[in-house]
Amino acid sequence: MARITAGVATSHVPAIGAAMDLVKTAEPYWQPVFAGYDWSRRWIAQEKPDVVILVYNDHASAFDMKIIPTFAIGCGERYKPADEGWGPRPVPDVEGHADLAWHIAQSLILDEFDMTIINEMDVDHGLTVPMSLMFGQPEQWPSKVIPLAVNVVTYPPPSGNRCWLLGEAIARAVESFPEDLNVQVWGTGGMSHQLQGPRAGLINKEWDNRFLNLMSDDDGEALRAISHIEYLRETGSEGIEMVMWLIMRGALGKKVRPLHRHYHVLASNTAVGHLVLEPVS
Amino acid sequence: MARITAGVATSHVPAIGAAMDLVKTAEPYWQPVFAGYDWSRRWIAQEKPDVVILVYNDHASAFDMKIIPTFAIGCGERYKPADEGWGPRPVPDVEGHADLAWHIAQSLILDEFDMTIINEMDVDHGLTVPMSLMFGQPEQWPSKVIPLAVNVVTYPPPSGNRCWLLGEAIARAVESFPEDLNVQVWGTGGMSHQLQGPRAGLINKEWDNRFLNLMSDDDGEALRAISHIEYLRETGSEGIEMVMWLIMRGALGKKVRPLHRHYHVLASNTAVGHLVLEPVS
Amino acid sequence: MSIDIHEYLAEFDDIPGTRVYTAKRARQGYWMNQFAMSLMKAENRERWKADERAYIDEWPMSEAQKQAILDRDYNRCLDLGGNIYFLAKVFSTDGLSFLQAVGTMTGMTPEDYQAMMIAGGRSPQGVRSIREKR
Amino acid sequence: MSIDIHEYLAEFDDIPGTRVYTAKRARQGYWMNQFAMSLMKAENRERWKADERAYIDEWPMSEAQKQAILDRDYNRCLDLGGNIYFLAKVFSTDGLSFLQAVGTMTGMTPEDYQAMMIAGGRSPQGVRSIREKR
Ligand SMILES: [Fe+3]
Ligand SMILES: [Fe+3]
Repeated sequence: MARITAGVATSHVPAIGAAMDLVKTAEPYWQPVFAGYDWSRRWIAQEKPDVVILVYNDHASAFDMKIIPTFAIGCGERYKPADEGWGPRPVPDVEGHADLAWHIAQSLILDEFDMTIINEMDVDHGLTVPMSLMFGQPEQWPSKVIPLAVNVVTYPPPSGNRCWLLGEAIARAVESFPEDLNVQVWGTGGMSHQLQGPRAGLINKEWDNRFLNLMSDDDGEALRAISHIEYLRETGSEGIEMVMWLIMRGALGKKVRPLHRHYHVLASNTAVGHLVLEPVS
Repeated sequence: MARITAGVATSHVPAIGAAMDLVKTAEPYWQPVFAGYDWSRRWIAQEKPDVVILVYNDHASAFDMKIIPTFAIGCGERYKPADEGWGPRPVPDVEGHADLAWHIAQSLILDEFDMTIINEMDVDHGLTVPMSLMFGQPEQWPSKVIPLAVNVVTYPPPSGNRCWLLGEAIARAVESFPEDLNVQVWGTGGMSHQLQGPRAGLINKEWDNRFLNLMSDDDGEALRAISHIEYLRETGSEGIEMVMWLIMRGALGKKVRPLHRHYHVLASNTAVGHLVLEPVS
Repeated sequence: MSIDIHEYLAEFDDIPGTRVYTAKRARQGYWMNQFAMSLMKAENRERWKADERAYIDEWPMSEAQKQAILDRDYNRCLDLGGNIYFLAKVFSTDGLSFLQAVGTMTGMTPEDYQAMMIAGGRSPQGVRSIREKR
Repeated sequence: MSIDIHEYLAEFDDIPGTRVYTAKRARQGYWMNQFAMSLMKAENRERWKADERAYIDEWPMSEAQKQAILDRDYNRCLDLGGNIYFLAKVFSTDGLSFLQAVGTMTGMTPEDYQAMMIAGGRSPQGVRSIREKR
């Protein structure tokens, strides 16, 4: 039986990927960003998850304005890094886990989630930067990945509550997969940042840290109730990405144990947040 | 305020479109198929709906295997008839109603339906054959259309219950649109038919008529509970399309008044069913 | 809701003479279906008609899948992961209607199939469930 | 749930210096965003760099939208329906980072914006709500 063994939350700032690709991680600006992932890299080297369900958003890479899926699950065999305007990132292709992905997709649809199934797409920094942060720069990614792309670009994105419920449904789906697999769920994006308009550059440490507290706590109710307008006002226009963390949190169940926490202002325009959580049954 | 004034259910058999396009409707084989729509054409000419929310399924025309949305709503300005292998049908382009469509799409997502928004696509016989049946062969379609494409090709399709709930949510969304619009909801596809394998040609009059009774009745519970396997066993592998009728039925509310009913075996491989229903508030 | 997906899928194998297009079939037939879909473009239909073998060889399909398509053996196509709405692009390109193409899968002659359909179609009696013989 | 969509959308206009990418903007900026997206292909980037005006004239955009892009006036682009993740393809093609491009929208000099960010970013104090002045 497949098991969800841990949840990871992390920012997915493109500049973090560029810093790694261009070997700048030891520079004073970048060093404290990456220092917070040292523990996590050691941890995940021991954990060796077979599959990561990687919740992220596409940043106008795989999906243009022709088609905007709210929840899209990648059921393909492999995904190439997208060319976001400066050529694809020099990282390995991402290997899918089509058996588990299709199982989850089918289960979610029966569970009344209106999933869009994707068989071919390129994956952008939203997916590859978390991989680089957690796994470093291997020749080949050590885990298979099920991409779960959430629309947080065109309004409205799904509610925080809906994201949480999707996480719960993913947990039920994983549990009913017969093969013995160590599965992690990652929620990516955030934390506070605004990439547009005169208010660009907004950072809200207090709010972000309250959110990290709530994520590490056993009471999800307060998280589920955060409205889109609150994310927008308090965390900048791109802080809305944090709804994706709730999919991961919902998948872990009621009680969690925080294993690791990292918060750093900032990378590029963004407050970097990172959590490793364990479900407590 | 926009109002849902009626619901229409109809089969969308491609051969019906071909019979109209090739001027065969008066032939003895086709005459009884079309006779059942005479009343409906007179009725709709008086009703003059501003917008039809047209629930149908794409038959591997707009969507290939790369992407399979469960619920896709067309928010574009216009749609061309698809080339399904014998050239596009000689019917007018379909004009969208982008204002209402985006309003519904936004409302549904806030209402926790995981919609896929579509801005460009071609529409196949699933959408154009019902238009032809209801409106005949005008130079221009007299109503605007919001295409709502449901996956019923790759398993699992959405449950009947989920379709019903979507219909209810569409009704709430239409009611909150400020412009005064006469809106109809059409559910298409079915009735019993199987287009594949040694069991092809299956027709189940008794089951179809029971379904027509339930659709015309005030108790939706029995409809919502019909499982996919029941559709498959009783109505053939393509009878599953009838889940789309439930979106229309859910949108009409608890009580309905049947205005017109037509059932004819058969057109091509398919039992033709057709209903016109009015909501009773 | 808590439908067991395994039970849900298992029931599909209990329907006589029917292949439900599940994930398993969708994955097996992926390129066969994508190939078929390509025939929605007039220029591809021309190339296909001019040299079927050359055109189909451009697609990463198994030899069995290619042969089933070239033979217009639609039951075999279904067995190898084809879906009827995708395959429809192949028989539409041949100028066949759904009625003509669908009949070829039943083991009946075209005349017998047409006659059965005009007489009201195939009864569900006895073809609902293999296990329950009803 | 019964969130009123009109109230939901109206609140977005109460955030200082921020354009939320709603349906209204998505519709207005449709082709500007699709144009920007086309720069994900290396061959399109080459054509764009060789003759920006000729390339942009291939797209059904308003003259104001074209000019805003040619001027790299990203606030104006946002006003005309652009979305920052689409527009990112334009500034990435120019070799600008998000940090550099984003700063141009704030009315600050690049040095001042960078300095503000290194000092911990812009405080939310006073820029949460126009109406409530908080
Ligand atoms: Fe992001
Ligand atoms: Fe159909």
